[in-house]
Amino acid sequence: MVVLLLLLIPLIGACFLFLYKGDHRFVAAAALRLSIVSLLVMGASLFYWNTPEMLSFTAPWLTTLGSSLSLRMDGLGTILSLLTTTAYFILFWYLKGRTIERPAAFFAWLLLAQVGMLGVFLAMDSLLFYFFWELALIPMYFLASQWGGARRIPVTFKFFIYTFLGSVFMLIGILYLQSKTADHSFAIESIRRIRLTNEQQSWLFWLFFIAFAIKLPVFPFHTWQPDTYEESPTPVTSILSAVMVKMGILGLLRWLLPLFPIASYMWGDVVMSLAVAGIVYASFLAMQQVDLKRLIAYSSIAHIGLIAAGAFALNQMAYQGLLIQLFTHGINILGMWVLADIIERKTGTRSLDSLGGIAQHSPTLTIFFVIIALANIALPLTNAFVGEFLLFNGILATPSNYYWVFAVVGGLGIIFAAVYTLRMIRAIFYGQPSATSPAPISLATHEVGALVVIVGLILFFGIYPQPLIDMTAAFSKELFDQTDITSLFRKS
Amino acid sequence: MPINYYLFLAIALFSIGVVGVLTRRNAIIIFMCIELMLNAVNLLLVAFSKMHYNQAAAAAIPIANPGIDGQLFVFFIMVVAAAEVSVGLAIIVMLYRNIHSVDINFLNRLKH
Amino acid sequence: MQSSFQLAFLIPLLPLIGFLINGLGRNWLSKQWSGLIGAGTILGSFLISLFIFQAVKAGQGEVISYFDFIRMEGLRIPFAFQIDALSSLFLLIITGIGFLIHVYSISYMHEESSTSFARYFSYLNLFVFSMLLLVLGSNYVVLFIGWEGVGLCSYLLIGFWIKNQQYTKAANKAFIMNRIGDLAFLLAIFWLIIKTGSASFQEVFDFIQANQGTSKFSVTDITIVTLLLFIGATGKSAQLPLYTWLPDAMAGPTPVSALIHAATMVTAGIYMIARSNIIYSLAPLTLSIISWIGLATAFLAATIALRQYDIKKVLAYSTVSQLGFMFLALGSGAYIAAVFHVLTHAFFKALLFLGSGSVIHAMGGEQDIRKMGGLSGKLKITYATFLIGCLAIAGLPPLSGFFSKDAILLSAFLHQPLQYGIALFTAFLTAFYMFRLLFLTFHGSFRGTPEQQAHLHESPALMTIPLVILAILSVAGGWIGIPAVLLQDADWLGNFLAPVLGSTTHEVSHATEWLLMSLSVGGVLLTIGFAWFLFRHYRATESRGILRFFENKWYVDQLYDRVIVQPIFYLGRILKEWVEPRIIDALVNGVGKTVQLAGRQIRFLQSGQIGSYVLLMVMAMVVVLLVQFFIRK
Amino acid sequence: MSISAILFWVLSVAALFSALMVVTSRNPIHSVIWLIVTFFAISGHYILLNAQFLAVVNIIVYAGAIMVLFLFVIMLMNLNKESEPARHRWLQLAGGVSGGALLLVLVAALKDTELKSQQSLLLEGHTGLIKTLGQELFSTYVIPFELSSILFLSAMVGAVLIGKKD
Repeated sequence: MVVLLLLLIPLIGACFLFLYKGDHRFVAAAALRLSIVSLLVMGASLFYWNTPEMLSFTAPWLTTLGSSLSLRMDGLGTILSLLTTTAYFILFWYLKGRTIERPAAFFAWLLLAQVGMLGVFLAMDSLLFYFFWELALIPMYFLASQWGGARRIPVTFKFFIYTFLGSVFMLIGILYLQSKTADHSFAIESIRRIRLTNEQQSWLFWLFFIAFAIKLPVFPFHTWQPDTYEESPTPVTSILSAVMVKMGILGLLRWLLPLFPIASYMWGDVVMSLAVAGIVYASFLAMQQVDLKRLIAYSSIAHIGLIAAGAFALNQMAYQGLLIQLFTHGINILGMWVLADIIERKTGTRSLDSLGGIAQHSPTLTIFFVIIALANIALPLTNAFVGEFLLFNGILATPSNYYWVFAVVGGLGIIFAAVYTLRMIRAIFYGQPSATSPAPISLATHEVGALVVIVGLILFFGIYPQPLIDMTAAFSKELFDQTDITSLFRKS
Repeated sequence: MPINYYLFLAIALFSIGVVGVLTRRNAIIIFMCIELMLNAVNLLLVAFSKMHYNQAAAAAIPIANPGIDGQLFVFFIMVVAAAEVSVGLAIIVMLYRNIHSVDINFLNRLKH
Repeated sequence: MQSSFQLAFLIPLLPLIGFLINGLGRNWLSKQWSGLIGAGTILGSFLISLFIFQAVKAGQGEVISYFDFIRMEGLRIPFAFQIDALSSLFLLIITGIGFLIHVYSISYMHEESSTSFARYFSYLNLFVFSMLLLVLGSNYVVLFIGWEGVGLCSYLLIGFWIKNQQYTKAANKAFIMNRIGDLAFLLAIFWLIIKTGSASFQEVFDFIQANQGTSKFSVTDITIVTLLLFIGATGKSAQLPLYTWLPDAMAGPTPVSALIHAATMVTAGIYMIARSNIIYSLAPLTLSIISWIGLATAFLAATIALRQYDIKKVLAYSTVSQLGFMFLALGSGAYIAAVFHVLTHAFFKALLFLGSGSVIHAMGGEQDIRKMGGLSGKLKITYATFLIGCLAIAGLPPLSGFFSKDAILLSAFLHQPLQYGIALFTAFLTAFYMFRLLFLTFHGSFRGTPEQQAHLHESPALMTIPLVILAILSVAGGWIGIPAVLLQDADWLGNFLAPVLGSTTHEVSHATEWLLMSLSVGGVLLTIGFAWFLFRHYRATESRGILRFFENKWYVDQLYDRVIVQPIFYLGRILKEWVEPRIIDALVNGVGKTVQLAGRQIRFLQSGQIGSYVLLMVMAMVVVLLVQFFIRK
Repeated sequence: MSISAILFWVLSVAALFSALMVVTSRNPIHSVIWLIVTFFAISGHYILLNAQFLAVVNIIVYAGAIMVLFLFVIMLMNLNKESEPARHRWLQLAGGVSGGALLLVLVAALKDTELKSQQSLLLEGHTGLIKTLGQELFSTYVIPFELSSILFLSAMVGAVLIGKKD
């Protein structure tokens, strides 16, 4: 039941805001309250309402097609829902008191996107999954194309077509799987019972993988991303990169790996190569960027490359690290976007060339930035460290002949991440104050609050990551059992 | 005569009509070719009607008026053809009044 | 658990609290309070360390676990401290010398605004905290946490004067170079975890000792792990090929240099390898690589130091060189000698850096020794202590450097006589450049501006007292490890560290030992005399030939720039300017363009001409009929 | 060869030839005339097939009414000259080839049908008589018949409406 509640709160909020015609200031406050309610419900589901009955919901939906409204919160769903509600809360708090054109529609679209993303995270029916997958895309299209930058129209068009194309492949795969099930059902349990040959697995794997690879994005399917991140309004970008890319990872973890484990092993080398190549490639590009948002976008591609490589490492350590990283990456990148937004708004530029010397007069902002940037490069005692530690550990234990290549090349990303992150800090904050930022940058209370929450999460989970591990331990075990190559080959 | 001969004759007439439709640009002649195609079909229907009659007669099956449906179909086709021609010619006349030509190459309004 | 061990958590916690107070209260705290908090917390840690040291001396070490950092199926990494002889000794070095540097800093940094004064002390405390975490950790992960923390703090402190982009560049360089080593270190940890299922020192060592050479942990595994760990150590401890950050790290305030070079940071690599001595003892190949790299670094850095004119640069290269000596000792299997040298080096290098800080302070920020000279008259205490430091580093008895360096040379001699020869020569070079520095700075005539001359003064007590204490330690610090040949049963340090590092018994006759000692002492004395002859009166000379090569630091920075930095930069440019927009994105857009183009072509079929529609229809009919009647049959 | 066979061949050749002339004549008037000839030949076939009523109706409706309508239209619009520009050569060729291909395919498809033995040409039977047809038309097919009258009515109205000058 509580899962339905999680979906209904933002949905009702979105509907209400679409119809709302009143005071602008009320809108942001209402959205903030709504996000707090969501977060509270999420928290309650963690601590009080955590019986299996509360955490799942099934209702007839398209019964003639064999699809039902089946939602369930497992370990993966928990951590991603937690990320979604937390990220929305932080973002809405940060946006409080901000003047946005047509705020009601803006927040309504954001909330609708939240519905879509939560739906994707919780759906246990493949058609429902697809439905939410597309539902999440539509608000993003409108947000980017109506509130975006100068080149927003071609960029969002590309974004939409690209991701949509990917998901069409996935739909073909879903329909094929449904036709193969014994009871002609879209439910994940029925799909799991299908015995697929290796060849079937192989091409179904690619149908699904393309969709997820574009969403993630994995090199070389990434070109929509920097443009979209750059042109979207930064709050939208932050949701895109903090929460939305997790849809692709969820796709890998819930649909791709457990359904096609043999194919995942067979194509694992190819995908891992793409992923680690993407890490290095994106890092190289990040080192060259002058635009702050583009830089963060490429760094995000590099991080996602690591996560994707971890998904195909096919061992429990990597899964565990990946699941933690889902949350921590979301929080950290959200922090980066919020800071980028602050810098852009207060100095009027995003160019590293024209920024400089902010640390001289705005130490508070600098401290926040440095902490979050260091979390982004996974320094120990920040939250990302444990995730990346386990991820790399898992990658080195990949059941592949090239495990050490993947680990070393992927590891170069650690070095390059330091290079571009420190370059960014140096260009923005150090040196003499530049013309764009002659005066101290003052932060409003709610902005500081949002940043404090982020930094608090970074430090808390950096020092004591065990709650995140416990939350996802069962899921990673289950996933590993489903994809354990040695036992799979022993069986067949 | 074997029914095949009628079949081939009808096909030949029909194909000539098709070729006419494809090669001519005068709307009226195209229209006439369509009439020709209709008549080819009519001829075939009548031939099959006769065939069915003969079959029934040879097998001494006691049906009233075997093969009569085919002839009635031809009748109805003629009715419809007549109606079609009246409307079609009216359209051609109207077109001619508007564009002073019956050349179908000028009738590319479907593009827009 | 011994009662004093229960306080162990306070040792790193106090500096952390100091960091938080100074960091968060930087806008409200006065300079006195910041300094007091900064130095006081370290003093507290030092006192507790003393207690713990006493307890360790009395009994055995202990592992204290606080909570589980990572706990999952098949892997448990506790947040635990290991207290034994090695870590308690390092605790003393870090907190003791750290405290002196803190005290010194209060005076040295007094010109900063109170905000950045507090910021400075918070960083300093964080630095000490990280280093304490590093030596206290009972497993590689906690060690790594401290390891990275040290890197971060060095980054923050090297770039402390953030206005100067040259300094921040040096900070970036330090952090990135360290990261290269960190990657190797991480890979080693992963390898250990995968193979042994644990990261705790004790479990890992037990496992390896039990399974070495079997398929569970083959000889290759040992070599790979030890090599990777060593690469990690080269980053942190500034060895070839990752040493170039350390001389640049002089950009930071001078006490920070003292902290980095003496008490913290660079000794981390030595500590880590000494800690892992059980694995290293099983890897002779790695050991010989370590000894050669250490020796090469020692020699290279010493030659560079010959022709440097920045007072801090000379000291920096001498640090690199001394670290090379320590690695030589490690590579020769003389772990105790290495740790001994860490200890004595901490004393005299801290002394030398703080002394140079005192000189720079007196000179109003001037660091070029060509513009100094004759300072011995005005800066008496500084001169005296600096002289002691130079004598100690040159290795003259009975100063501390003599004993530790002698232990290293002896082990090198036993291990590989060729290495001994080079090491001895390098030791002479050390004496030479150090006394060149001393003579150029304190002797001869003053070569600076008149204003500087007027400004010359001895530093305040807060700065000189640490100098005096360190000078005493530099003299006496070596007496805890006097070899048996000089004094029977005086090798207290060796006995103390033996449970952790294993005892070293030399199979060498006393006569040989006497010979080696007199060789090095005699050589050093001659070298000092030579330096006195050359540099008593400074004449500016153009470097030529090999000296020019040394002055330009063997062109290593330029080489790295050409071979690594520039290619990466240009590759990035190519990727950004060409590959991304013209290949990958062009492919993507190309697919879109193709569809558009195809649409445009197909649109011609939709001509609106009835004729063509009919034609197509007939064709389609033909095709359908063909399929229907001929193909499907 | 029986007389009916001779008639069949003569009428067939006439029908095909005149149909070809319909398509190939440059002058629309000639086309109309040749179409009338075709219809007459087809009517002859109807008689051979014992469909006397249809033969008569064919002549009255097609050759009489419809073709006269065509003639009127052509004359009214003064299209009786060879004004039509030839179509593009390739299009013409494509049209001819397509039509020919259709012919070929259909013939090839149907040449092996089992209907070969059926004889259709017999001068007997009363199916095509007006009486039989009338009875059937007004009993079984009465509703389609009435519907066709509505069709006619609407066609008339339509033709008038379209043809009206606006």
